[in-house]
Amino acid sequence: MSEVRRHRSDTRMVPVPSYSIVPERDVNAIPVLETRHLGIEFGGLKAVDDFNLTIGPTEIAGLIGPNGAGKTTVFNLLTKVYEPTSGAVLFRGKDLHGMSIVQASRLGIARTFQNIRLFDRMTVEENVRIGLHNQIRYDMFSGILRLPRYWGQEKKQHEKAMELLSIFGMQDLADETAGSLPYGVQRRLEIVRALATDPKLLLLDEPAAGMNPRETEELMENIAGIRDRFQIAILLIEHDMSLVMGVCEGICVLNFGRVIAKGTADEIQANPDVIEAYLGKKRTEQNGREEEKA
Amino acid sequence: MKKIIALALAFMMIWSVCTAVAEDVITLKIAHIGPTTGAAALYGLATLHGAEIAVQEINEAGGKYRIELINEDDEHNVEKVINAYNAALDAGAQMILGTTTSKPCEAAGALGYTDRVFFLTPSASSTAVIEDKDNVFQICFTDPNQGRASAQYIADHQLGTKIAVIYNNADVYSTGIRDTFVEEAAAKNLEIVSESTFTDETTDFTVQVADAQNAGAEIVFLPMYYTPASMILKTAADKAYAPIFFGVDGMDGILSVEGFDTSLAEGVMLLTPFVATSKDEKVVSFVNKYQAAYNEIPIQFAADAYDGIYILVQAAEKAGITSDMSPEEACDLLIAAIQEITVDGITGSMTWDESGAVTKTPLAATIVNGEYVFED
Amino acid sequence: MIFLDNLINGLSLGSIYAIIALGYTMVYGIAKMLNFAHGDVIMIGAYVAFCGLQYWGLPPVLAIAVSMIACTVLGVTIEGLAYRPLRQAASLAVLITAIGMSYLLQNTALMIWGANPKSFPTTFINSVSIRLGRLNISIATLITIFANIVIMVSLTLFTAKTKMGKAMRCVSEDRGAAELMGINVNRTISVTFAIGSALAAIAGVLLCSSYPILQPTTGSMPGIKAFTAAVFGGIGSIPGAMLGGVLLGVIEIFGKAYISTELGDAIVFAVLIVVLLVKPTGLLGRPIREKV
Amino acid sequence: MTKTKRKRLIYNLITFSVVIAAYLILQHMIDAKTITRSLKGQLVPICAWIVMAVSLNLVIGFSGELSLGHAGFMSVGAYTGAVVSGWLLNAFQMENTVLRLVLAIVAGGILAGIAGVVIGIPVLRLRGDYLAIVTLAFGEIIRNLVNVLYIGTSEGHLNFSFLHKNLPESAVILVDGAKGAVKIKPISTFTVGFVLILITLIIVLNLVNSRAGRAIQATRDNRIAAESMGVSVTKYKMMAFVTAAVLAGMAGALYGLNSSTVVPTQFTFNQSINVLVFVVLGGLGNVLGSVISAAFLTVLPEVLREFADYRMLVYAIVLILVMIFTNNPAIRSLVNRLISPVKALLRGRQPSALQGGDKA
Repeated sequence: MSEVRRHRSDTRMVPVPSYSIVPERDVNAIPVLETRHLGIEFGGLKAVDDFNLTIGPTEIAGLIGPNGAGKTTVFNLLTKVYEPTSGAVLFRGKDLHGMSIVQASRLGIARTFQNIRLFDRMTVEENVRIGLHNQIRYDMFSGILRLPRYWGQEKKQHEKAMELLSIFGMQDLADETAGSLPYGVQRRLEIVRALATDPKLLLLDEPAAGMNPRETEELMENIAGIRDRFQIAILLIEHDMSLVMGVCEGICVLNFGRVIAKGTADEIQANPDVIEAYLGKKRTEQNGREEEKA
Repeated sequence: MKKIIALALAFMMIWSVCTAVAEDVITLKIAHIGPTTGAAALYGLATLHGAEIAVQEINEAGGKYRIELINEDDEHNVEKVINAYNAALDAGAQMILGTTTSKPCEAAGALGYTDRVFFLTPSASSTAVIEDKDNVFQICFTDPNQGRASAQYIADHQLGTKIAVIYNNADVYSTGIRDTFVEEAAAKNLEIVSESTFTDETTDFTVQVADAQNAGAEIVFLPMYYTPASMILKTAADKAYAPIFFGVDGMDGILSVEGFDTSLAEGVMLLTPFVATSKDEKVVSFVNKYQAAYNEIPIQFAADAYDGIYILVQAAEKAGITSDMSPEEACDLLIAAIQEITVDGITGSMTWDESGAVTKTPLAATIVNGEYVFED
Repeated sequence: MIFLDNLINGLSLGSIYAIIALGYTMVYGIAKMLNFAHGDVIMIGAYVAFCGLQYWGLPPVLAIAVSMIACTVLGVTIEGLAYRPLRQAASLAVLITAIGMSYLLQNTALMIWGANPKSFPTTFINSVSIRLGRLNISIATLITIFANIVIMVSLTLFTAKTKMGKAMRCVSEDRGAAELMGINVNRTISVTFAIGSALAAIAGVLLCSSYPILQPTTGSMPGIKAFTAAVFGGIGSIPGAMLGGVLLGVIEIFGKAYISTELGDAIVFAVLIVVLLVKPTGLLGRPIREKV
Repeated sequence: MTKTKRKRLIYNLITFSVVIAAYLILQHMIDAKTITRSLKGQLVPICAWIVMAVSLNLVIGFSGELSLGHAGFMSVGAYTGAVVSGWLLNAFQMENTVLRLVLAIVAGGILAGIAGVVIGIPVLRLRGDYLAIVTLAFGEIIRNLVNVLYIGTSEGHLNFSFLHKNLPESAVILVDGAKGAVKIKPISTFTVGFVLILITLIIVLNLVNSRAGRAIQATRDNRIAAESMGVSVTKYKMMAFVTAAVLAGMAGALYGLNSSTVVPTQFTFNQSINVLVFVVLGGLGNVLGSVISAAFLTVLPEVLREFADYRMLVYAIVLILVMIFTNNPAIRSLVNRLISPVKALLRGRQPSALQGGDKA
């Protein structure tokens, strides 16, 4: 613990690249996530480089940048889909080095995916129950032999799943097959499923993609609501600027795998580097694609 | 062609049934069981065709007996053979001519032992086929006998002392002959300088042949069927390796393989009770009929099954089997009868003891100019 | 000397596996399916060549050409009738269809040519063998190895240089995108099958020239081995199929020669497993990274 | 009770009723002696193949991995069963056939399970077609090894030798290399086979409708998402693989002890393919479908006996046509519209036949 504190005070003393975007009210809390000089190379190409970010326990942060800037790669680094080639990820003070996706999830990192990854052939409720996999447990033999523990835990799982679904008004869809749901509902289900894992940090990858303005607005409220209700930190990738600017307390801008700006919505909007990154399309479009592919 | 024969058979069956009442003709229901499809179809079809020729002869001759031949396919599979056996009995079979191959015969014979059903197998040669079962009799030599006889022949005729053995270690027939051959060879002071194996799926024999060649073997013993043997001969020819190749009865047929370069088999020796090129009158007649019907030269399996039908008829006569006897009733009578008869067939003169093994004399043949030449 | 002898035998066997594996790998690379019937196309090819040589008295070159044409027609027909309707279906459905096709070809061959094995006439290439000291190399072996190299080089050139070859690479990379780019996917896949099947005819002739017994089941085991070889080298990769095939042949021969003839096949498969554990997509296969 | 739960309960009830009803009818036919010998002889193999198909469905349909070596586990079970039964009889004079059979089946399951663990560890690190080819390779390796295995029993001990037959003179030979397991006393019965099917159904159906089973299906639908939810993919793929291996081993023991002999060539790659065909035709993830298709396709060739040589040809053509008709989108949507009410009732919520091949 004390070591972590030291880290944090260190970073706060170092200027720009590792500048924290934790808002004032979280200053004295232990950050839920801290990355230090995080980077990954794919065949010599630096997809993400010297990425430093600190997120407070109940902060809503945004990660934006042009297509192919490496945003999803950052998510993959945080959730251990990729092992970084440099730097470190500290989650609640714990170094994630060498951990698997599963271990990261068990520590409390949950995510949604840019290209929706539901369990298509399972029902909505079952999708949520998978989220509850490590929360409400019983072993294989209790399941096969239908021991009392099976019935008790199944009931708990069902109740918990329905509770979560009803928060998002999806309780009536519990028996539908996930793959047959409309796009927007699928996105919502992914969030419910992620929340079921009882995370401390929720990573949302383009949650508003494919949604209409009304749905987006609803989503914005939901995101704030989630933070308030579950008291967790949220980091989201989004292209919809109204959403990002509306809900995020801190924003980090990524281009070519490097952080080019950090700050509040107003600061970011005024930053000339950010404007150039978004308008100077020539560079970003071509090189960016390559990176994302790798 | 097959259809015509089937029709002819069907016609004769009807005819025989019709005349049965009038002339007190006895109809024997014999089931042939063997692999008529699948990888071993070659053997099953041979036994089936051989049996069909004999049935045709007997039914045409119009003697006291008529034969109704039931055919069931066992796919050379230990599970399917049980189905085939049961289907045969469901179809009313009184006795079984089969099964063609050893492992299925072992399984079906054991079931027949409990059910009391008489089995006469044309070509299943492993000892396990007749062991602990009084109801199964063989027409061909048992594998151990062949192995022993081969080693004795090699020693008696002083063909050489350095011997290589190549055998199919996934095949009962091949391993069965090999085991006693090696045993007997040791007793006769023959030296086994190289031993190598292959399986049913093997296509490449270069290693096995090279091993024999490098060990300086003068004789290569090939206890196997003619298919792999022909590939070994080819491989040896490629390597300019020309020892004496010594085969067993399964080797018969090698000369009639379509497209086979018979010069490769020049000098090959084998012990066999039947050769299709024999000048024996009965053999010539059988081969001609077979060729006319199936456009093929019969292999030993066909000859065995042909004899098998005659053996069954002769035994049935001795035992006094009637048309309406159940397989259970016929079984013990046939067991007793077959031990008392001597049958002169195209595969030699045969007698049986209670073990179920046949006694007959193998002939040693050498292939010269693409034909068998017999000693003495 | 024994070592050299084994090496040459291994190369010869491996070359045959390689040519069969090329057929597997091309079809897999482009149509993304395991064509289990490929081994049986080889068998049909060998039978047709056999008929050409034995019944119709054709000269060897013509017999091979007839066999190639027959196999090409067969391959394209199989693809059109059985596989094309399943283009959008799950790969398992296609796999089962291919297995059904394999049964169908084997049983059709059984109907046409009977169960009795045929001995492939080999005199036309077999009469001579080259002797180097104690080493004997048959012409069949040399032709096989040579043919393998020629086929591999021309296929590589074909896919790299020609328009159709490029179309094939496009389809293999991304079928949907290729379609959008105006490439006729169905035609490309048909051509792939045509080439694969023509290769199968050559493989059949070579296989039966070295191992002259021809039965309806002749193609199965070499087919499975070649499939293994294709995976071994990295399925979808042409040089991979070549490398996999040759290595597999050499390993098989060496395993039998120096370890045990009883366990020859087990050794081959064990090596395959070890290789895949170290390199999960085969020797020359491209690593798959799932995009998240 | 939720809709899904009710649907599944009905599905399970139908599955069990079909099996129990079939048993009662057949048992009645046996008692009344109206059953043909041919059908009676097939009962035990049918039970074994049903268990094989259902267990393979667990791997392919629920965990989404294509295994081409399932017959390998069956052979492990068959050999173990034969050896254990022979050993118990020779060394302990255990005459009670049912007890011997049950012990043999349990032993077959355990050994096949161990083989499943040993094979699963390397295999499940691979994906898709690579995984398939390695299971095929393992199946062939098992067959190769069994081919050179010799086991005998003397003075109450089991004697083993490998590659070369080297057993004591006095030993009663149980496994004799290429000759297979020999002199087995056939002790399998239809009733034990039926009980084994019930056990299999209970295990598989209860498993897939539990926490572990949902995890298994999650790894099938989306591996990365499952991991991100904290589901250990390897653990659950392994669970499905080993459970299937155990069941296959038990089926093998039942199958092996139904005949007086068992040979390695019975458990080739082709046999694995056969079981795969049962599973695919029955529907991936459809347990009842596996039961019916295994039973039907085992009996079918026997019914077609009259067609003799054309049998396999017909089988091949039917197989191809069925695959095309059930999987061509155009034909399928037409058929679906016609029979959807019936299908909905039969399937319960289980996914339709072949949608699930994306991982295969």
